[in-house]
Amino acid sequence: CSGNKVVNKPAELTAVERAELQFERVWSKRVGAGTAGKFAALAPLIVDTRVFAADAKGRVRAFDTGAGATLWTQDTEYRFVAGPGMGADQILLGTLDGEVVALDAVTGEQRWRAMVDAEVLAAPVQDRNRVIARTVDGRVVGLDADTGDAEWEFTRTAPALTLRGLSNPVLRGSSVIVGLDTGHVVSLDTRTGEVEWEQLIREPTGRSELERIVDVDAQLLIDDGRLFTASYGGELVVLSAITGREIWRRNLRSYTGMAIQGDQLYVTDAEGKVWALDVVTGAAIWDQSELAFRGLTQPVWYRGNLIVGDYEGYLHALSPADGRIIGRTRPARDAMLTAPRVQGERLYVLASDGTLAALEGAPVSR
Amino acid sequence: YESFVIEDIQAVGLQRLEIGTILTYLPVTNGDELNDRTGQQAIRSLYQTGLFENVALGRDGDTLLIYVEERPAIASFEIEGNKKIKGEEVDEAMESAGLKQGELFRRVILDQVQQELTRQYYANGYYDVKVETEVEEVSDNRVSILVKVTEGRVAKIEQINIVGNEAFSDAELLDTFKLEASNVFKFFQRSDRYSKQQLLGDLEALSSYYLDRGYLKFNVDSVQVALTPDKKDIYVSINVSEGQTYTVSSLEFAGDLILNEDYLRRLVLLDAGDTFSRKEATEGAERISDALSNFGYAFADVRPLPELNEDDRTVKLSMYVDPGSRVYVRRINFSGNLKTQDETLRREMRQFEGAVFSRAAVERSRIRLARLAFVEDATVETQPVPGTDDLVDVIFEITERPPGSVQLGVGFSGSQGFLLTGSVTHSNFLGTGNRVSASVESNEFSRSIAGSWTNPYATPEGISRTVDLRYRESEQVVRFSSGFDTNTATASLTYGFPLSEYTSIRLGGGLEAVTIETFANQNITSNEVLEFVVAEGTKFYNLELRTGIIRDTRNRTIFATRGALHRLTLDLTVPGSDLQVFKAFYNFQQYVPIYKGLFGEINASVGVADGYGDTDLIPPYERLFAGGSRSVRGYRDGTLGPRDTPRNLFNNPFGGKFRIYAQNELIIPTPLETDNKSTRLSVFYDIGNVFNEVDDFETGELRSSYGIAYTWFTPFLGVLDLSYAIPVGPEQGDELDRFQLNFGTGF
Amino acid sequence: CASDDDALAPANPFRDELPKRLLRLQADQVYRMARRSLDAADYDGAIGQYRAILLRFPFSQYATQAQLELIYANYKAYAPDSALADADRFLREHPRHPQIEYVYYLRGLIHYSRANADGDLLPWSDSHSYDPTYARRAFDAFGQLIQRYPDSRYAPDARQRMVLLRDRVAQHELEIARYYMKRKAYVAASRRAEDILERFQGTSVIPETLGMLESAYRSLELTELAEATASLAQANYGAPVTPATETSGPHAKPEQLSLPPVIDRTGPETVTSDDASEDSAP
Amino acid sequence: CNLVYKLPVNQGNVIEQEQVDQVEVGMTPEQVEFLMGSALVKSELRETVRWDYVSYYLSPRDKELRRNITIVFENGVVSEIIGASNETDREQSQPVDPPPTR
Repeated sequence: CSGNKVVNKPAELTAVERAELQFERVWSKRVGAGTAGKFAALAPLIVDTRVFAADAKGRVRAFDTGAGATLWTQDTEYRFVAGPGMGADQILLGTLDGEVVALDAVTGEQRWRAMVDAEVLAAPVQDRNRVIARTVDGRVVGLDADTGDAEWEFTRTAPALTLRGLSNPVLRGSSVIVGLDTGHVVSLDTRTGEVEWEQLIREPTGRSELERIVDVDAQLLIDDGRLFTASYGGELVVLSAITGREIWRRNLRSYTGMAIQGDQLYVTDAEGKVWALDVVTGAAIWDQSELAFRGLTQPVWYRGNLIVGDYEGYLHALSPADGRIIGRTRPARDAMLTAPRVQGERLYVLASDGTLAALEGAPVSR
Repeated sequence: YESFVIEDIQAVGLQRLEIGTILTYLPVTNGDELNDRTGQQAIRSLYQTGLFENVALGRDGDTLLIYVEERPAIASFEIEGNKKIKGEEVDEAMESAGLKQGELFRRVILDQVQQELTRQYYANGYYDVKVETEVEEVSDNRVSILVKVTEGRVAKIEQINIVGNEAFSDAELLDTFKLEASNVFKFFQRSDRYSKQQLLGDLEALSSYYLDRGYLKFNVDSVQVALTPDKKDIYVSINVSEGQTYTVSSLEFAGDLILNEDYLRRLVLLDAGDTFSRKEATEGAERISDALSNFGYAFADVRPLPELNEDDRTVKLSMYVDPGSRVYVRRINFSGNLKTQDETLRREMRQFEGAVFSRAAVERSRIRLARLAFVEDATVETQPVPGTDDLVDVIFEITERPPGSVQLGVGFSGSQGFLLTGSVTHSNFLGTGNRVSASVESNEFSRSIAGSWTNPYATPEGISRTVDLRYRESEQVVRFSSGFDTNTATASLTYGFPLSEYTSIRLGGGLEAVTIETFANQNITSNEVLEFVVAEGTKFYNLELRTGIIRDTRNRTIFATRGALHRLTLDLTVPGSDLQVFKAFYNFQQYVPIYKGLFGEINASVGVADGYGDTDLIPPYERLFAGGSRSVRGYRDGTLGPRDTPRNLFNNPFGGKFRIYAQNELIIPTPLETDNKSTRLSVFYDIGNVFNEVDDFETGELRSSYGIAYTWFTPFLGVLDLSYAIPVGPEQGDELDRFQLNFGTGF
Repeated sequence: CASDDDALAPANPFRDELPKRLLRLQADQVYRMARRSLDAADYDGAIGQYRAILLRFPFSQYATQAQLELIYANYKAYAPDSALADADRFLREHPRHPQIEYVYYLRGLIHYSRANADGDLLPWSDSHSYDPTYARRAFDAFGQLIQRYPDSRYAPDARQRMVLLRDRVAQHELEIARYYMKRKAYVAASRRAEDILERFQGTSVIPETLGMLESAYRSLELTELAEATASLAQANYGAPVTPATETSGPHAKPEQLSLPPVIDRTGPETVTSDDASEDSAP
Repeated sequence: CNLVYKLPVNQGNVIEQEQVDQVEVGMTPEQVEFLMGSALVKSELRETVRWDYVSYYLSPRDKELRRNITIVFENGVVSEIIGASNETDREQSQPVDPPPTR
């Protein structure tokens, strides 16, 4: 192993021995040009029986969950890069030109557009009449949900070198919790933007700017009063969602996210290893490294199994007991930048080439 | 240990060094008392030498024992795996970390090396690099060090996104950037490599782009650089707020102006009503301080002070002038002149010692030095004299060009075929700046001996004197076989009188004795020659008057890049000579800067040679010829223009009385030597021809060609001209010569 | 291929150490070979061999002698830059070496040869009118020798050369002053002349400088200063001074010292250039 | 008429009458230097400390124009000013050709 060109080679896929889950594509549609080759945080949004998705060239489409019938298609000038996020009968999108755009959920018509002066790289969220969006320069802005007027702004200057991508703001009651690029997590009141609490997840250490990256880019997870967070600097920390007090922490580097089921927490780490941890203590139960460096997404719980997407458009099913790969399908040819979305028996994925697919997984009949 | 008086000092454990070395650095010697304090001092001073791994003191009776362990020397070190970053960059980094053969090895070197290499790779966008070091012990207290590098992939800039710009589009602004998003069409693109310094530079360029267009309130609010998790792509996003444009409400001058205000006002291109531009403001200030430094105020400080009025968005621009004290020149020094005498350089000075400093005079002096044939480049530096605030030394640093060109043996020129030549030209004889050249030639057609000596400073003011002696016998031909022999002997004395910095006039006289021999009977002499000989005879003694006026503003005599040369000369034989002939030439050379490093050179000439008074035919050897590398390339030397008769026998070029040609060259900056001081590559378009009489001129008859030419100022052979030309629509009968080579030719 | 961390590999007890004596013998042979090529003026060959000694036998006492003679070899091979670098390194590493005076003297010689190196090429030209910086560097190098080792055996020759160098620089200054007189730039000429009187006392140019200074002040109608200069000249040099044509002062070329001295302090056996006492059986 | 271009020779300090009038006996060397700049002719040859402000101009037609002002110092202050009064000094800084074209 002399100085080979690529330091971390993506693992080769091996055949699945005893598949227990097989997938069936229900319908598949195209949403414009997808991410146009650039990094983006575009993901499908499922609200009741409608699925919304957008591409990087300004096209937004809505489909019926049943057979994927197109409800409406809207072509705009915006360079969408995040969302859509769910609002009250409107969907919210972030653009590369520092704008937040609200479209009517039923007709797709634009309701309003707000200028927030920096790239909106996370899906905006809405709590009653407040839309909360965050920007790459470390700001969180509260907008009036009907007009888009700025109501409040929270600022923490971002470090010089960060990891591309932001974790989405997460609503809890009348607070919104945001994982910042400074390695902190903050809980703000949605109406006023006041800081309820702020907790340090990971202190930047190391000599070079690269070693000092501590972004909390992994999607935050709230489950029965506990807030699960992870920093790219190398810490996975569980806090109380109410007070922000730390419950337990262990070192594990992740920029994608986690899933929880029963007393097990499942997380994809930065090197593409999937871990199962004990929810109470954080101790590792098993880890699955056959998919190392394949750009894995956050794991999602689907009908008793774990599902992760990868950089070649595959979906892998893992057994929650020991992490064994028990199923695989390839709904698209191109990378999945965001995790699949689950609604009931259905799985929805949006790949970066614009493929939006609805799948159903069923146990393999013995 | 209790203290004692040192009787003797012994060293234990020395390998490479001697006891003498220790004694030099040891603060104590025989007879001193060794106690805790002096003991500590001794150990510390020995450590400070950096020569020893560890030092201990011991005692044997009254002898001080010094136990030393010399630091192992580094026997060898190599680096493997560093493909992308090699060469001096790495060696310098290693050396600065103390990793050099023969140096002493210290453990701290290992992480310095690791840190230094990692930093260099990060600086070049290799965010995925891994550097490991290994030390292996070799015989004789020496170690060899191995540094292993795994480079990984380089991170490329995927996207630079400017947010908040309305006045100018992203594309227009990104054009001013050196960094660029990676573009699949650009293969060896390096501008997509992220580097922090370069980004800072680009942000500077961005803000001056706005400030230069009046957006005084422009501000870069924040910049984010983000790396994708797979460390492959970099996204740069720049958030700006433009603000509004400002217009100039008034331009005033404050401080001690020295020069009158309207002269200064003309130097600043901003006035009431214009949109403010920072570039114009700073350049205006520079022009004022330059002007001041022409009157002795070398350290004038001129600053543009814009006062913003936010409500009506106007700027009151005041130029604050602080002239500082009037400065005098203490000494003028030259360095780098190994072969040139001091006076040869000092006489070119337009600035005197013990006199008021003038920037224009110093700059003019620098250009005059650079124009000397034996000087390749001249730079100047003005250093304040310490301890005074109004005295400066002016230091000229020159790089000498090989002055001489000795050329023996074989020469090659299109017209005369192979010629055995021996010529010596030395443009800086004995460092005195005199140009001396002597040449002997002999080939099929002619034998000649010539010598010339030019003293540019016959008088201190710069009147030049040139003495030129020439004897030439040429058989058969001036060109090919027009069938006559000539023997010419000339001696001339010409003076050059400077009229101003750029203009001088040429005045001189020359004696000429020519005999022509024709061979009418064996009909190998053409009719034209016979006609002349019948009319004018075969022996001529002429006294020639040489006049001319030259205006030369070029910044160098060889490979100039700026300025122009106009040279109008008239040589005529004085009435009473056997032949009344005059030759008038207008040569014009102009350098035209086109774009950044690219510039053009136009070399044109119009010449007339004719008889006057009772001579109406001019001698064949005085006729003018064209074609070849000096006039229209692509045509054989001297073959353009009328042919002699009878056609069937001769049909050789016979020259004409009127010649006109122009060589237009586009100089291409050669990547290997950007200041093209000794080489020059150009593409050219030549056009011209020779006509028997002035009124025979017809544009249709002009011949032209285009091609590529390379000139190289060789260390010993003088100027080498190489050209490949493609004639445009050559007429029937034209003799072509696409590839032409000339060297050893003087200039 | 994970390499262990950077702990030093343990010394290998079983690797056979070259017996010290055999090592020294090899060193001795290489040294004698180098010395032979040095004596035969094959300086490049000698340089190669000295470098070999330094590399392969860094701890033998030949290494120090090789370092010394390497300086001389580079000097004779017209490689002044590497000669100077080696000399400075030698001074730093062996400040108390018995031949240290020789190294200081050699440094002076190296600069001296460069000061009129071109002079030799064009013998008929007086070389002092070229770049004087090398002359100044040679002057300082010899100065260091005399200041540290006033009674060294090289001191007399060094002093003599310093006088000549100082005279050469003075002549260069005078030449500039003469030029300014020719151009009627009397203030420039007077300042240069005053500077020569101040810095180059005792050189051969003083008489002419005084004469020039006097005429410069007269042309500036500073008669009082002119008188003062004349009386000074009168006092020192008798008759009013006419510009000296032939510059007096030592012009003889000081004799060149040929070879570096032989080792006289070595290990047990002494090595002189001619016979090498045979070592006992290898 | 002598057409040949000869560089005018200008030497020494620029003396402005306005400054000269301000120099008084008793001033310290620094004060004089502030007013007149440093004197270019400061001879070491004599015991008395004396500064000569010399302004010399030789036109291309060999017409000489000069003015000398001598300031003598005794125990640290100006004791005598010679040649301060007479005709004013022409602003004789070198007639400079226009700044060289870029």
